[in-house]
Amino acid sequence: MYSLKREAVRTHLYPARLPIPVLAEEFYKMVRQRGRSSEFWLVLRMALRSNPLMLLGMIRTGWDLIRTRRLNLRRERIRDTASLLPPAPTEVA
Amino acid sequence: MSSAYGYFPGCSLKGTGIAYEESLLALFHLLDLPLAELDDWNCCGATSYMSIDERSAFSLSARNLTLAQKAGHRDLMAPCSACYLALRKTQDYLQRYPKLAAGNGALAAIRAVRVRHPLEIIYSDVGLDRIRKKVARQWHGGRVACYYGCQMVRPYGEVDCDTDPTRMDELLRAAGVSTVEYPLKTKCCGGSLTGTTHEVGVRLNYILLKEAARKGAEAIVTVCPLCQYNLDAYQAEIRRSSKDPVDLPILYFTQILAWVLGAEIESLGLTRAIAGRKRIAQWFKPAEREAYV
Amino acid sequence: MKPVVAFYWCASCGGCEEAVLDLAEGVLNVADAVDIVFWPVALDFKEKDIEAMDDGAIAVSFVNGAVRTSHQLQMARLMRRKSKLVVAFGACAQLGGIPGLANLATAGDILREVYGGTAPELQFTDNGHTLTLPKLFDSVFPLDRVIPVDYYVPGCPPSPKIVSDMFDTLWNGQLPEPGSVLAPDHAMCDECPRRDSRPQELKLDRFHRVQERVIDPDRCILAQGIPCLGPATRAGCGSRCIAGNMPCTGCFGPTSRMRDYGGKALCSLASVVEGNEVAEIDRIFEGLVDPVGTFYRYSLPSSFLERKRLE
Amino acid sequence: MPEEFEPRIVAFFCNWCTYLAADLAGTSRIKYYPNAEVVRVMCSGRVDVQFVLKAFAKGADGVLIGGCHPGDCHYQEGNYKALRRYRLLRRLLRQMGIEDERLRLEWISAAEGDRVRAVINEMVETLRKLGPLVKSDAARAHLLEVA
Amino acid sequence: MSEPFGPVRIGVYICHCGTNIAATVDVKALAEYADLLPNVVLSRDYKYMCSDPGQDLIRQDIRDRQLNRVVVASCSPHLHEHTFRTALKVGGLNPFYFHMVNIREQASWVHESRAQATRKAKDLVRAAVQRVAFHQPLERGRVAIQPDVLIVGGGIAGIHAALTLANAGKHVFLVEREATIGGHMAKFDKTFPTLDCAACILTPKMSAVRSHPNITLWTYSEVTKVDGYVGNYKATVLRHPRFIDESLCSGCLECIEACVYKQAKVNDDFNMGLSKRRPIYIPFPQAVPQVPVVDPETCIQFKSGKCKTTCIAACGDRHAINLHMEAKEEQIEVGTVILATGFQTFDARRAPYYGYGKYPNVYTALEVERLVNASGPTAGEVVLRDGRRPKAVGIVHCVGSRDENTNRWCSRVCCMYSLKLAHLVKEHTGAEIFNFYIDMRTPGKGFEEFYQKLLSERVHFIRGRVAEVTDWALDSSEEGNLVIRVEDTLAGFVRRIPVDMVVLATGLEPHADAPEVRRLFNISCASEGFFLERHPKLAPVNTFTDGIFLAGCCQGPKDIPDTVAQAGAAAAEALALIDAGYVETEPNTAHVDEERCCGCKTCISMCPYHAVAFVDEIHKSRVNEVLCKGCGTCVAACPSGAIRQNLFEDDQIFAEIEGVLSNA
Repeated sequence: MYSLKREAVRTHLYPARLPIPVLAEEFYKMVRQRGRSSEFWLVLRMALRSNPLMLLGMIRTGWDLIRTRRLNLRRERIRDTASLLPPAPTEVA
Repeated sequence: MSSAYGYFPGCSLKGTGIAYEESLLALFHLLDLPLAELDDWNCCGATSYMSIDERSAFSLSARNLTLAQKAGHRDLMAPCSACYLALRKTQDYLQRYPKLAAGNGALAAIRAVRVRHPLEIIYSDVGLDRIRKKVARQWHGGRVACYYGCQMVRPYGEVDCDTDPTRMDELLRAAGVSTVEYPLKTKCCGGSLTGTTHEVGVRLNYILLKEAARKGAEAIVTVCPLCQYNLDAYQAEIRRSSKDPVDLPILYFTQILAWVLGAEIESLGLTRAIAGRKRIAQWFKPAEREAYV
Repeated sequence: MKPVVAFYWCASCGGCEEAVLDLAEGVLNVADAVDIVFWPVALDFKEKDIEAMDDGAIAVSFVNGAVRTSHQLQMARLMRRKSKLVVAFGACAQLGGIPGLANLATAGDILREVYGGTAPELQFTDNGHTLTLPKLFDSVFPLDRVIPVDYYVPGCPPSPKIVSDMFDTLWNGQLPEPGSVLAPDHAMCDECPRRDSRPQELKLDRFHRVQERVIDPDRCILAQGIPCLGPATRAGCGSRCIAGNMPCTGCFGPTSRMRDYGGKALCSLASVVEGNEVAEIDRIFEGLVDPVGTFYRYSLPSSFLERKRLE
Repeated sequence: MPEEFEPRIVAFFCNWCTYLAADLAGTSRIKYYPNAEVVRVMCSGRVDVQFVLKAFAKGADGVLIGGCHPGDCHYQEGNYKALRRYRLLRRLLRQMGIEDERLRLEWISAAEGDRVRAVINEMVETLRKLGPLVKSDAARAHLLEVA
Repeated sequence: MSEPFGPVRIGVYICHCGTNIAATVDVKALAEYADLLPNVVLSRDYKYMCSDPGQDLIRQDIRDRQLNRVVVASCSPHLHEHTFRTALKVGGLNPFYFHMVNIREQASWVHESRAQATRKAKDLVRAAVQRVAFHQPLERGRVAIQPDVLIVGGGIAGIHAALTLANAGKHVFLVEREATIGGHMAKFDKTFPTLDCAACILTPKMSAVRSHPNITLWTYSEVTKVDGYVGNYKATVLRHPRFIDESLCSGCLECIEACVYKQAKVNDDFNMGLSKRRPIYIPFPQAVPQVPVVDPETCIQFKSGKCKTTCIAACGDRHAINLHMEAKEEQIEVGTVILATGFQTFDARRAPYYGYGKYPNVYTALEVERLVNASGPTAGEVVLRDGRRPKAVGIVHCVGSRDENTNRWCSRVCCMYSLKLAHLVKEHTGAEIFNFYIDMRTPGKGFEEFYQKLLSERVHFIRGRVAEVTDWALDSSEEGNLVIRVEDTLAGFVRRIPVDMVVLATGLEPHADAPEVRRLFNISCASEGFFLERHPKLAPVNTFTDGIFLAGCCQGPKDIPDTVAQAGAAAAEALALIDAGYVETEPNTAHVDEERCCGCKTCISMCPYHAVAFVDEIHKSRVNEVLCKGCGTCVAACPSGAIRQNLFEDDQIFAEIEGVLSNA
């Protein structure tokens, strides 16, 4: 199943600005660079890249989260980001 | 070898799911189960990462497993269903296809560490009897629907039966909480769909909420930050679109258990709920007016 | 004229030489009957005297002891050349015998054990004289492993009866089939004075070593939990050990229907123990401290495996 | 040891369980290593310790004995006799410098065709690691040096 | 070696088995190789050695080339050893101058590399050639066959086999665990595809069993012990007390009416718990024997001892009721045994996603069989537990069949009985019927036609494995209904079908205690747990234990026609043995070389059959060749090698070992 999805993402086999692959890509970047995902920034980036208007729809939820102190604005990262990179294919036995 | 359970919070428990972490820590403290958060843990990669680059997705989780093994943990606990599955799946795949593990020396760690979910830890390592004995507060709240979601039970069925899980019900009943038969207990909450293809995601949650209400549940109890968030965050929107007066508290099983076992109410993050706040306020009464059993 | 005979000993303890003398006055009849041309232990003949003889000049050579050194090998071949008949005399010549247990080690191990680091030099020259030591083989061999053998006389040592019977057969009787063992071909249990005391349904739940208990002199020794190889060992010894209240350790070797004495004996003994669980079975066999020493005490070099595996 | 070493295994299979399991493996076309060659006996209780020693002496790198599961022996108890002999023989072989892995006793029922594959393949792989029973030609030659 | 007929002359025959062997083993090379082996005078390869021409080859060569030993390299000796031995015999050679090499099951079918398979085949043939040189001529012994037959299980299989044998004049002991014979079939209403009523065809056979002079019927009984061997089995039958004397009871059933329980309180197993019975009861009206049973678990007299025992009063001077009756054991001697122990249905609780036990209106097929049955709990009314009449019924196929998580095999009968139930339920209720199937399997006479008939009756067929049965209603239309969620693989989308009754077509599986029964009779089970037949095609009712035969579902799922056919076959096999009067035994027995025996008695404790005895007069052991089953354990145990086993002589086995390894 993932192979299909990956293939689809790789070959952009989906309607322009479809948020799902965008989310995946943004998530991938973020985690690859920082080792952790930060929900707020992730959603923000996704929305900006796919369809900024969707942010309007999110205002209410966003407010609820702030109200209940569940929105973490910090951009999390781990110390040892170097160790995130997978072994180079050459190392594969 | 450390006696403490390795604790892998996952990103959500530091954000929208913070109440889960709070109540989880409180509960484990009450049951004197030592926890040690994994130092410098990284994101599990969830499903999205998998859909870009499988190999590095595995190496992400492999890193966490390796950390756990270096820290000398026999068990690595992941409260978030997505994290649990990502870690467990990595373990499974790397054992089945050792080539994947090449280079990051993960195989040893893979074998050494057991990936576990708190629900199963409390069910197996603590057990129903000890829960019954430790009950400190009588539950005056309403009947609840136990919602297990999909990732925790499938495909591995190690936390609980993959088709008909019952352990959360058993634990809550042991704690004096009455639960309803909930046919949708292992259906999907939509995951990230609420953020991407919003309508689909919200519809799924509407179905879950409505059926719970129809079965006479006055709250839904969850085991996963994302399930909790999805069910919790969009009820107002659902009320508007469906004209259905849904307003169900969406709790973590750790919140109810910890309360029944006598935890400080403040420590349970109950005020972080979006929906059903009134009910929550009624059910979880402050300490002085408590009837001890 | 009297038949010419020779006695020679390879790797042996000398007990077999004694066995001949054990004939008591019988030995005199032997001495009268034959003309002994070579008997290092008793008479002063030299190797060169034999070499000087024509091939086949000796009617019978009685060789006891196993073959362990290059010199013994050379002598065995010499005796073969000079003799019409060669008799492997005693357990060592027939099966390898007690010295054969050295096959659990190598020559190197043994020299290290005995001389510490400094193995003796094989050649040593001192003002013109050169002394040569024979080479010590890594393994001990039964006689028939190095030369063809006509007859075997079992026992450690052969019993007087067996020996006198041997002389009768060789001089008076007509010769049996070459390669045969000059002893009865059934197991010694048959002759055992205690045979009737063996229970029909024998089941052993532990083993003892002889020094561990007082053996009831009237009961089957195996039934008392002490490994007795009587059931597997060729008869003819006159059950002297049993008479001495000691178990049979198998010096008379296999019957004609066994191919690996120790293997067969083990197979049989293991069949009569109790226990269907691995743990219990192992517990019982702990009593058999030294399986090789128990089942191959006299026959390791003539077993299928011949010796401990060489690295 | 050389890469191309292929162990030789002599397998004594009882007629009623393990031999039938091998037949089942055949009819199910289950593929396994061709290193084991089967000698059929009626019961694992017929396997004389001499047979095993003979096989090792003649160049087998491993010996496999297959019988019915405990309690299932077609002759009621033969497999227990086999088990007792096996346990003692193992200790003797150790003294003779032969590793435990080279002699295996396995219970394989007529229904366990796949177990035949599993056991034989596993044993072959173990023996490949262990190498040949007679380590070097030197060792082989030694016994012949005098003969 | 010394030889009665001069030197050893071996003929080697390599079978191609069509391509089964030839495809993977180089048969030509193998034959050429064999030709060069010592004592081999000729070596041939042939397409099918087991065929007549193949066997003729052997016969001619024995005559023309004076062969005195034969080796055939083909399939498993379990398949054709007998065939080839017979060929030798016809060819005028003692049949035991033969050895068979298995290069199919042990080479061509299990190895991929042609080179390796051929190499192995060579080793095996070489071993056989060396072995056969040591073979000796042997005579088969004969064992008389006791003509009585024991049949275990009184379902349709046991009943049919019993009647067949009894009509042939043989005496049959029919042992049934339940209180009545009839088995599962007695619970059915109609049978597919002909829809004739099960009772009408079964009950006459049942009463025939009861009244037949040659049949001893023991219901409520179990076989607890079996000794002996083909022709001479000794069995112990435990007869549980039914507390009513069968010889005195007239079957008036007044005792049941008289029971102090005014209305029945106990779950009626025969009706799958859909109705109640009294502590004293008869399983169903046509039960055989027509004798009630008292269930001590629930009878007041047994529990408190304070019952008015109105039943005894009702029985009056017949005195058939004896509440002090005790279990008793019967010892019987029979020559052959037919196992017809049947099956159990899959426990639907093991598939929780189908809601059995959770939703009252989810039924198993067997329960519905009782519902539609005129003599069932509802007198044939198909009503739900709440008394409603179903308007829409879903039948879920393959519950506990063709499923990795439960049972992997196809239970063979479910498709057809589902069709039958669909038809009957529609007939009784006029409800909409939905069949949910993976594949429709209707291989049988008139089966496909029956399927077509159902299609024309507008029964719905939805192709797809049902995901779950739930009471989760998506909208008001589904309220109060059960919803069947399924992917319609023909329409290509997921459907939700609201119904008010669900029928689970539960599969067939071996009895939970099949392993014990198997041990009792010393036979094997196949991997799924059904009893293992000697050969799936050539000996489907035989087992590997001579004189023990299989009939019906204990050997594997099958429908009534197949069961009856197999029961007949089993009866015929038994008859063949009985009428022959004797069997020839394998001569692979052990014997003591008394010259050599030293009387150490080691062998005595080796033999579980007491075939080896110690003769005090001569102080030697002796083997009773009739009792000896030929395992050879005593041979291996004899310390001085005085015991030998025919066909498995030390010489032969050592030769084989050396042969296998002699190129090592």
